[in-house]
Amino acid sequence: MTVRVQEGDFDLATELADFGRGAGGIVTFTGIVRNNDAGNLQYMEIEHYPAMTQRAIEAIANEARSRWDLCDLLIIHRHGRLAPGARIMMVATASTHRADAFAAAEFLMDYLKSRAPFWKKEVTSDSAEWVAARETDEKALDRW
Amino acid sequence: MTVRVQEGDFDLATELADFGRGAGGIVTFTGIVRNNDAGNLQYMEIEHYPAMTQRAIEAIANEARSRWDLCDLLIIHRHGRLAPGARIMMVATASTHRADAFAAAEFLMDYLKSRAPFWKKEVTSDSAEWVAARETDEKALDRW
Amino acid sequence: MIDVVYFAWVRERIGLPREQVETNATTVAELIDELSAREERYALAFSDRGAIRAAVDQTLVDLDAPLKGAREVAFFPPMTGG
Amino acid sequence: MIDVVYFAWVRERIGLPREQVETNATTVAELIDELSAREERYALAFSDRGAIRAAVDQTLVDLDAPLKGAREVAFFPPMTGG
Repeated sequence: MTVRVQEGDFDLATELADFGRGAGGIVTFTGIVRNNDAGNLQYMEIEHYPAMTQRAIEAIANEARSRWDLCDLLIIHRHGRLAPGARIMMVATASTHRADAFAAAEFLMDYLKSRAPFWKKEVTSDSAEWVAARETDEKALDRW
Repeated sequence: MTVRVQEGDFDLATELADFGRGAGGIVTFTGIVRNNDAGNLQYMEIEHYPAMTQRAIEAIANEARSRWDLCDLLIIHRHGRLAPGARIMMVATASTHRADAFAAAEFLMDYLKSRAPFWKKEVTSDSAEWVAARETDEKALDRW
Repeated sequence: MIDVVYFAWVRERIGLPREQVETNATTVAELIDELSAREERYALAFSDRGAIRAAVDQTLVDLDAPLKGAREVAFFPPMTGG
Repeated sequence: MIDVVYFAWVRERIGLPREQVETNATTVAELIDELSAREERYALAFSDRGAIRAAVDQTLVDLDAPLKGAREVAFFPPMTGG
């Protein structure tokens, strides 16, 4: 199991080179900074709570491992300034059963969204606004 | 949209290099040949119906595009002899909404399992057996 | 004349991958009946109809699908891709 | 003495990322009450309790959680990672 919080970019191929040996299937999710509707996003500033972040993500990861039959699990989340098109984070899950790999990856995403201490600020050419949490993100947790 | 049926291996990083520009999230599933319980699998032989395969997969892909909001979609499926640990196939979906990317990837997998003309034969040191379709694979289609 | 193609264990039991068949069958099921009446190996291959899938001109169909105008009919077991 | 840390717009409204606080509060909510009574900027930051999340010693807690033994309390808006 790998959990990393970092400022720098990551490379999917490098991260997956030794990932999930013996598994029958690997699911990955990669989150990418989208431009806003106005198309004037300069960057997304991602703040986090360094003393807590790693521990919070590991707790989420352990919960996923207890619920599903996983051979391997990887979570990387970046912080700092990220331009449109940049990778923000990724999760990968490996299992002998594809349903487990899919469910665990979705679970990790839902929990990382609402339970890991990250906050996004959208900085455009003429404003800087904290991204509001969406009610649907909180509701997404109810299904687990 | 890319759909490819091929004998040769593929590389996730190469396939994803230009995939899903403008998307907020990318989901991938990679299927890998697992050894059997006895640990004596020599290879999996994957037969397909060349005149039909590409068309059948494209129909599944188009169904996914009509059901979810996807920026991009990729399906690669191999045939021929594949040793334990080899990649069999992959799907990738890109969307502005992660739920769409996840749902479409699972839908594609469920349909590729039961509706694309591939058949697996498990060749071990002392037998060669066609893999039986599982009832659960057929039932998995009911949820869509 | 119609092209009939076989895959996986259907192909192995019948012992050939493809053949041309002269038939008056009007549905896929009737074609199976005709083939099964030919020889033991066909009867064996088609003995469990529930385990037989068919495609007409490269499109999956039910066994009661009509054959009118068909150029190629394929028979195979349930698919196991992915 | 307890370390109190702030993130995102809670940090911006209060105007500092971290401070040491002398408190007799027995719960997180009581600590919010004390801080809000101090100055307008605290009152503003904590005006919508439903939008405030808290962690005690780096573990998420409800606002009615006890403070006994706590070394670090964090206040922040709902998280928006992923």
